Amino acid sequence: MKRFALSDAAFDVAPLRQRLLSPRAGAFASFEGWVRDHHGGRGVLGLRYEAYAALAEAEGERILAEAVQRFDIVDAACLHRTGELAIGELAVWVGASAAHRGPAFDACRWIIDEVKSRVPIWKHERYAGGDAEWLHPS
Amino acid sequence: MKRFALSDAAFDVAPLRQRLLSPRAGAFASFEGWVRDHHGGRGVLGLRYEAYAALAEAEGERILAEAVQRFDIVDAACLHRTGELAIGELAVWVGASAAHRGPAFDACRWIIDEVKSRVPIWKHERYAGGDAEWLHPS
Amino acid sequence: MSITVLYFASLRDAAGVASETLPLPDSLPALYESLRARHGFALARDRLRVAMDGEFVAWDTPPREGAEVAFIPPVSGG
Amino acid sequence: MSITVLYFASLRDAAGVASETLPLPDSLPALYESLRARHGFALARDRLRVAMDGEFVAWDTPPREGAEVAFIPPVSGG
Repeated sequence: MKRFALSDAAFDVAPLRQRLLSPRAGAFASFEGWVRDHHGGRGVLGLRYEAYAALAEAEGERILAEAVQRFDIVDAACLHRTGELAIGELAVWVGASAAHRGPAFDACRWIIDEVKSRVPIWKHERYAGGDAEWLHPS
Repeated sequence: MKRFALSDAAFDVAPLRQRLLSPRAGAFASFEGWVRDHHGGRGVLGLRYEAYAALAEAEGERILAEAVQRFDIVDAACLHRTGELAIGELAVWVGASAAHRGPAFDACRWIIDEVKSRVPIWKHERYAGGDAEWLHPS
Repeated sequence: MSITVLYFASLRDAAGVASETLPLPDSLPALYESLRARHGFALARDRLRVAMDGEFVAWDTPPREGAEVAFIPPVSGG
Repeated sequence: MSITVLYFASLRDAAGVASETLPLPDSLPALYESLRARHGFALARDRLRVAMDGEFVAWDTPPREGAEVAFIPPVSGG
């Protein structure tokens, strides 16, 4: 079963969470990234995510497999949007289930950090001033 | 608006999450405690949560208000079950929204830690061997 | 001149009742010790917190006439 | 003897195309430097990673005939 996926349309978090339910798990931590109306002091009108899909999916799977090795968790999953997103829309979802809350939190946070630094997805932001740009953080 | 509540019946997490959505928030961290089928090496059949409701609600509100002061978050909420719960049922839910993921994670974890140590709710576990006990951790 | 004592969790099981009305005691520690002796509570007083009228209070708070007193064993929510 | 180069994000905007087919280059760094000069890419090579056929590879990996090469600018998902 794949743990990482891209979605070019809005998605519901309930079935993602449902897949991680387990009688062995007493703890579930999740993270959601939502499109914010500001960035670096500028008003943001909307954004677009572009992915190198084949590599993003492979690298995302690697991150999730590493998380399952690295932390004492039952399972974990991540889904990332691509395409045009409006303010308030869900951009990324991460969930991790574990017997105890420490590893669930730690894995969830590690996964989103790794996804943000390693998975080939790029954000194109449109600003209130009419300009737009690709974000390539250094 | 109250941020902490007790519920004597199963509840859905979607409306709780919905209340924390905000255009200012780019990050949302949540935690769920589920009833696990084991504890300290013993098989668990089910459990009951009992609360001193008036004090639990007051102390829960205090924790959530402290979290909003202590962390750079937009808002946070917590709901805790009481009564009989089966394996896999949701016992507690915590959510925190923030501009950035660091404070969202930190607040969410701090809230569940404080709730577990300060709010007058007690767990009565029934074990596979037929015995049962109140948990009063030292 | 009386108070009401609420029992929760293992204290309620040991007491066999959820609450009882008692004469106004001299102090909260004296009240707990007398109840512990009568009901056989396993928990020593230093493991408990105490609340009066729905608020945590210090153990040296004077008991108030008509108050609702609750002894709070170590909690296990979450 | 050719390869296909994929462009993403600011590189695609600068190149004006999503991909192009080019003669097999001597090396991946030489390929990027020639494309950077031709398309005016703002990003220096040390800020990029490189992938071949859907896998990240080291910059000194020899370009393979028929391969799909992608230069990966700093990512900004999440």
